[in-house]
Amino acid sequence: MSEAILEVNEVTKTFGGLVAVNAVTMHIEKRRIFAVIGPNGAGKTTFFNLVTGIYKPDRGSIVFDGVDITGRDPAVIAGMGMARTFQNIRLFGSMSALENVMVARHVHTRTSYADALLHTPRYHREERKARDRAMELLAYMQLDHRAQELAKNLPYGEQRRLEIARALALEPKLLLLDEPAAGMNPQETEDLQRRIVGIRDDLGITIVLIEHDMKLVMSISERIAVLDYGKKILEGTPEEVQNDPRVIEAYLGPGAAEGVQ
Amino acid sequence: MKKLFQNSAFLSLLIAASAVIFGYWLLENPRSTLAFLLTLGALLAAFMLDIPKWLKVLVGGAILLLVIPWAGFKNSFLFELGVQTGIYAAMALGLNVVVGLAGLLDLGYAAFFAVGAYTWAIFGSKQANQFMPWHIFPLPGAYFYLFMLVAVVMAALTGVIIGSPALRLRGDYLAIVTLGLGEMVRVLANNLDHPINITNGPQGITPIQRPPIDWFIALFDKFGIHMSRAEAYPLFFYFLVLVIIGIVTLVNIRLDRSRFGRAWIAIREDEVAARAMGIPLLPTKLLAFATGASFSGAMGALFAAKQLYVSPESFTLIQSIMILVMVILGGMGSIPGAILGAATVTILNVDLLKTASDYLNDLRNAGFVLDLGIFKYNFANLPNQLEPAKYERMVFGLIMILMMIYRPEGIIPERRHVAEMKEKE
Amino acid sequence: MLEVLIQLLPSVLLEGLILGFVYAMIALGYTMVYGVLELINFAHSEIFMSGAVAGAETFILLKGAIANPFILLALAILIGGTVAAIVAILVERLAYRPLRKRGTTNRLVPLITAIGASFFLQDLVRLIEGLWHNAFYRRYPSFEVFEATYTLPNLLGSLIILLTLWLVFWVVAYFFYWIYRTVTRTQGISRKASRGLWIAALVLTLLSAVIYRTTIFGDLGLTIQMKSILVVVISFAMLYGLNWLVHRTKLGIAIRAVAQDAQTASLMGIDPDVIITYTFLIGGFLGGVAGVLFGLLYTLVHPYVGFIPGIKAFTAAVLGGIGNITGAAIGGLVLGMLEMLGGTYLTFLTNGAMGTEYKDILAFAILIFILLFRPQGIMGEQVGEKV
Amino acid sequence: MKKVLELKDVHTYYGHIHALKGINLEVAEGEIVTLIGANGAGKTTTLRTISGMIHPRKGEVLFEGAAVTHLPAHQIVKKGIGHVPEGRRIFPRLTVEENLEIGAYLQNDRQEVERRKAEVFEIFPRLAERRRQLGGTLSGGEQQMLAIGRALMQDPRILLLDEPSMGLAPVLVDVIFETIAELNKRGKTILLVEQNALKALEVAHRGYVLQTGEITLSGPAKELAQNEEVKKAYLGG
Amino acid sequence: MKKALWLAVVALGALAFAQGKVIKIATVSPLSGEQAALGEMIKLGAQLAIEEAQPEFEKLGFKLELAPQDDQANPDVGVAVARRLVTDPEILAIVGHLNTGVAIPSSEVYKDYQLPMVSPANTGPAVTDRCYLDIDRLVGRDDVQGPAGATFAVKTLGAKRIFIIHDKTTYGQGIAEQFKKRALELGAQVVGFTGTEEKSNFQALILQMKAKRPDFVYFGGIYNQGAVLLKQMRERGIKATFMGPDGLDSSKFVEIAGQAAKGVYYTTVAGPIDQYPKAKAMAKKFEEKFGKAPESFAIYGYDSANVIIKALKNFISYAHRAPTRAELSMLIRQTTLEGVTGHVEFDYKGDRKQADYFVVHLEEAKYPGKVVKVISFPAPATKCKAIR
Repeated sequence: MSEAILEVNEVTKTFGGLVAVNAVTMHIEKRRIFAVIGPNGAGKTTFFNLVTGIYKPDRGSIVFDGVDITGRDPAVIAGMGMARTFQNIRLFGSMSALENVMVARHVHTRTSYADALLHTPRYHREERKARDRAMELLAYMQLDHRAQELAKNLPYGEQRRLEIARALALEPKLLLLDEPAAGMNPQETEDLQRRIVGIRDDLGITIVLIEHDMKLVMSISERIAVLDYGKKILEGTPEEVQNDPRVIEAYLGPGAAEGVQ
Repeated sequence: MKKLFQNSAFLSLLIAASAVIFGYWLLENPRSTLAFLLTLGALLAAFMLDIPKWLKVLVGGAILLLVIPWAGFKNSFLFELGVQTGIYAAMALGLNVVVGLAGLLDLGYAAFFAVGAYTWAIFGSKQANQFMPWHIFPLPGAYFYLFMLVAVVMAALTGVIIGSPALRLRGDYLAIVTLGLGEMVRVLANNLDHPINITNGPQGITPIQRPPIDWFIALFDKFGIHMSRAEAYPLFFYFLVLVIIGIVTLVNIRLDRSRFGRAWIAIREDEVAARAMGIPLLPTKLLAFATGASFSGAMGALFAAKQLYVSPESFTLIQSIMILVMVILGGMGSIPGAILGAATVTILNVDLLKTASDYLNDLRNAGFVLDLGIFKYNFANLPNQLEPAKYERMVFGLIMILMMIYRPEGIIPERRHVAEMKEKE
Repeated sequence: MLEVLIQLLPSVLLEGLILGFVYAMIALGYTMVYGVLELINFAHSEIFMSGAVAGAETFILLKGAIANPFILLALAILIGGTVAAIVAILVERLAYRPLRKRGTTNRLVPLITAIGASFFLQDLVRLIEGLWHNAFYRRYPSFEVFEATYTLPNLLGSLIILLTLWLVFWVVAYFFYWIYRTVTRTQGISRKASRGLWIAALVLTLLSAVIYRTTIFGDLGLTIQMKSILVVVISFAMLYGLNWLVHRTKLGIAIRAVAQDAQTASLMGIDPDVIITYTFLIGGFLGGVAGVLFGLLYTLVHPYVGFIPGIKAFTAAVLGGIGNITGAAIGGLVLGMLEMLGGTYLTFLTNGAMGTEYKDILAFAILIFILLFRPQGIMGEQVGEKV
Repeated sequence: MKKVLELKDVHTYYGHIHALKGINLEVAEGEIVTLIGANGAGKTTTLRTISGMIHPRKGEVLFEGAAVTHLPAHQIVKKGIGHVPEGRRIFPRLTVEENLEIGAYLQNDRQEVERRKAEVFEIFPRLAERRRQLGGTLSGGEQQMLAIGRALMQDPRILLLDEPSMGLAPVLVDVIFETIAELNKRGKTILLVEQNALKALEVAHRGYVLQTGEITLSGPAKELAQNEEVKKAYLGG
Repeated sequence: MKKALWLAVVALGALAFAQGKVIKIATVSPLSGEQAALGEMIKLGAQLAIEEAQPEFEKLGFKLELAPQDDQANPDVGVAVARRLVTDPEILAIVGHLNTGVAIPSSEVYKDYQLPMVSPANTGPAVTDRCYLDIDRLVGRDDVQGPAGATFAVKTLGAKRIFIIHDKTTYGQGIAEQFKKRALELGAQVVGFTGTEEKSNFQALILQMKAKRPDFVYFGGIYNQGAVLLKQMRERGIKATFMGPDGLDSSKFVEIAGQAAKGVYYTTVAGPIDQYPKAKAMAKKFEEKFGKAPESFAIYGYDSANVIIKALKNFISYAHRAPTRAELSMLIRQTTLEGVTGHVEFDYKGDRKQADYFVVHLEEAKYPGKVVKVISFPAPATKCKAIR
């Protein structure tokens, strides 16, 4: 068993009496594709928001790459190498695709304020570096022909891809994908599937994804955690999960396990 | 016909011709508001339309550096218009960073203007002797340039001080808190005459030193143009403002195209996503706030030197709103928009509304009688209350409402904002 | 000096209370609109102003025709409130609704429109008043009945002083206890300790009552004018009426429903636009009435009269927890009293270095302080950020 | 049987997302029809399209034969479509009783309102016990009862229920489904959207299976419950 | 819409036709906003003078016109107006401003263009202490008015505990400080000195007064604030004598304060009409023309305009051309006039050589009050404060 990149220990978050995430523990190993599944309202997105620092956990701790990041600012956590996409795409709609990706180069660009004002050689160097890297990533996601287009004018599937390109620009060690296949047609989903595996293989990035498309989840993830009512009810390989009566029950309802089988 | 207007050569010719004709007309009739506006129109057209760059520079240079100064000798009010426009344009560009780029609604922007103005006013007059030893004040006028930098720093500092609490708040709360803090700065300026007299309170500070311009006069002497000091100062300030606008515009463009500009826009669009991309919220917002403030501070120092008199009454809410109107009118986030907005509002406020009032008065003086048979009206009875110059608030208010309803992206929209404003869920 | 402070206390609090009622009524307009639209209606200060000016016009026009000042006042309130309500509805229709229909996501857009509307209204009223009377100021006439002054019993003043002292001592004692707890790192507060604090404060109060007996039980000169009484009674009635309307009528429930979840409310067959219009109507009416009462109290009104009370009332609304109707009323009262305390005592406390001129700043300071440390206000509830 | 509700080739978009790709469905009087499918398949969007919270770009929604496609939500309610939205969406700072009364907003006859309230209290005695409590303080199951009760106060011709079992403990889920059956017995026509497919198919007469914005299967509930495709729709099998 | 446009064109055409050799005198005073009542009087006074002189100028071949401007009592607006005025070659002189705070920065502009300004109302010492050749004033100075008021208050009225309030403007604070200085010299006790921008609710100040128990209250500021303060003081039972400077010298003061105005004293540099025997005829004409009685600043506006008109007439009848601004400036400084406010003559700084100061008592709540004391005082010979 290799070293864990993300250790979530007994994390709990409540919203006004409602326990959204209940004492969840998860250890995610490096270079894995890890999926978090569960029915609607199970607390999956809240879990992501806790990990990325948008919510502060009520209890528990989160360790990222050996550093305790519990309660840290999201920007700091992102700077440490954790990138994410959002369930309902959150691109900077009025910026071009290229600029969207360049925004995420912020922490990797070493231009100072004075450099930017005086256009020092460093400014030009860093700016070129950022641009080149951004173009590379766009090309990687097959979006380079769209570089100058406004993000909001891109078709849906490309927006999803752009969001991933933007996340990759952070040079993350860990990439969190929140329902990346939502709203995609089967071809697009298949394409996405290949890309996700590619990102892991080419760039060596650990990937955690929330997804409802079971076909996608089952075919690419190496481990799957199942959340229900904010609790982790199970973790295992796709086969284990697929055949576990608790999962079928969580999805299809009590008693479903016998009915369908 | 339409095709003709898309033809670059034809357009170039048209603009060059109109610049020459209107420019000449202005030189012949320096007091004609219409000639002035048409000349500016030619300038604007040269900028906006698709013509070769060298022609743009030529037309712009000719109008700004030759025609207006020349006409200004015959009617120095043009300089006043130019300088005021310039001061406001620089401030609008500063506010543009805050409101347009970073999306932070600042209603207390005049506070930074005040900080800048007082920075030079206090040390460029005898005022500083009131609370400092040595009795070396006023400092010689040459220190003005140094103090413009000091004013930049002071205003930026004030921006950080005001911003650190205020910028933690959500958008609409930020607006009202900056309004309050802006008002606080004014009240402080008005009350810091006791227990220690720093600002001289409501009495204001006068006279204030101006930068020395003997070299400037000498320079023109060489070309055979002789000016008195009183004539030379408006021209000097006009050129100074042009230079500053140039610098400020350059700074604006450079920031816009740096990682800071991108970070500001990202924050404006989606704070959560921006943070998830590693952009720290408060420092980035503070940077925008301080940058905007520093522009205003520099112009404050210039204002003090130009006006010779500084009092708290110049830094009220209406000033802040006026600058906001300029940014909105031109187009939030748009650099040429901010300059155009500043020019439009300043000319409207300083000249057009007053010219309209004067016409009204002329009508009254002429005792013109309108006779439509049933309806008879003697213009001598025209009420004073109708003078448009009195209703600047109404004009600004109307501009704000109508722009937001019909063209929220402004006259010269910034590419990015069109997308955002026209969004429909 | 302490004696002076103590002696003035009942008068200061009473004046603060009267002012607070006016603030409370204006604050309701802000809070109701915010509750429903999440918009700071900057133009509300001008809605207040139009009510004040319309009230003045009513008084001036009808003074000759109607002798009874109370009927006159009732008419002024009715007309002032109605005019303000109409202005409020027009602002909503002409400035805010087009934006809502277009559905922009940019939060600055409606805010800028609101500021524009506010400026526009100021000069519109100025233009109308200028053409009509060639006047800037409108004066509320004085009537002997309204000006009549009543002396309140000294005992009431003494009681106010004692209660305030008790409260102040309790706050101080609690503060020290809180420091003690922080230092010793103990959690929670026991019932016993809590009772102990109250008793300690009471003992201190009684002690000071003995020391300053001549001041506390002396002549406090606590007076109130008929018009102040009227202001308190009318605003209280209005606030109570609003409370009834919002909690006991179908319209009130619908308003609250739209405020909580407009989309679901429309699933109940409620047209949100109609409810928003009603909200502006009610808030505008109250603002207008507040304007008339303001004019009655302070005599002069003019087109720019709304700005400062508007900002203060907004502060009051935030203080009470914006969106919360009871909170707005409480916030208004608290702010009124704080302002009077600050305005009166600052001079004494700083020995003249800072005085009444800082009282407006005080309101802003309170606003910023609350927004930073308790953005939900006194009565508000913490609302989680939607991500 | 009379058709109460009919959707003809309905296409709905969220911005660029083509959420419903030509939905055809119908509900007859007295029926319980269920709409099942995985998350993000478009179930909720279908209900929102019917009740006018979002308008379709193409296609028609017919209620009792008349088009209601482009009416605003509050007018569609007037026609007799009651919608219990996803996540219950009760008004948290209104009391239980106020929540119910707001449900009967369109009914001006005080006595009629009282009569309906009594009926709701009869169906959900728990609500009667908590009538003075704020909606936000209720438990999940009680909130669901309140949401249904609130819609019943409209006395709708058809009731749209969106995931009534979501986030409820198993015991409560049973209660809710019993209630649905009970309501149907009392003559209510119901369109039920559920993730809990088997439970839903148990009470329903007919069902539709929705997958990425399209109806892939339909038929009598009993048959659907036996269908392997249904399982596939959920678990990607 | 189109019709209106045509009408406008016709109207403007008519204007152009009517113009001959035009000389304009501009008035600059607040015509809108809070202090419009005082500003309006200045404008109407000057208007009357100009209309009276028009036939004479026509004989000389000139058309004399009034160009009324509004400075909104705001220094920024004032300066902007000034910059416009200096560039209109037809404008040869200014009558204005009302507020010292506006006059100081604006006159810097006039000075640069040698455009003569005659002030009918500015009492701040700094206006003339700069010794500009082009700036003259008809009224007295605050460093006389304030002390004169203090002397009257302490010596005649026996004020002992004085509470001083000012409005935080150049003018109000300036005169309040002059008053305070003299009052202290004369041995009175100043129990409070405070400024406020508040315009409606003075309760905080009034409660302070209650604590300090003054027997005399001095308010340095303008009537709109002073009257409300006074009314609220009386409502809260403060009976101390109330006094203020010429900012209270308006019928509006009495109108706003109502019965509370009874017993108030104010000092003024522009005496009531009945002080000037010559003003009777002018007052009658004024009332006929404008439908209201002239107030103090109207006759000063009238005289200010007349000084300019006299200088103009003298020059034109001698030189048969219109003077340049610089010539007119010099001439005005040397002109003497037996105006309705008495003998007008300027000293080296531009101050009136012998200015009158009046103490007025409102025995009834009626404007104008009764003059209880007239002090004729030469302008103090302060040293010129050169600007550069």
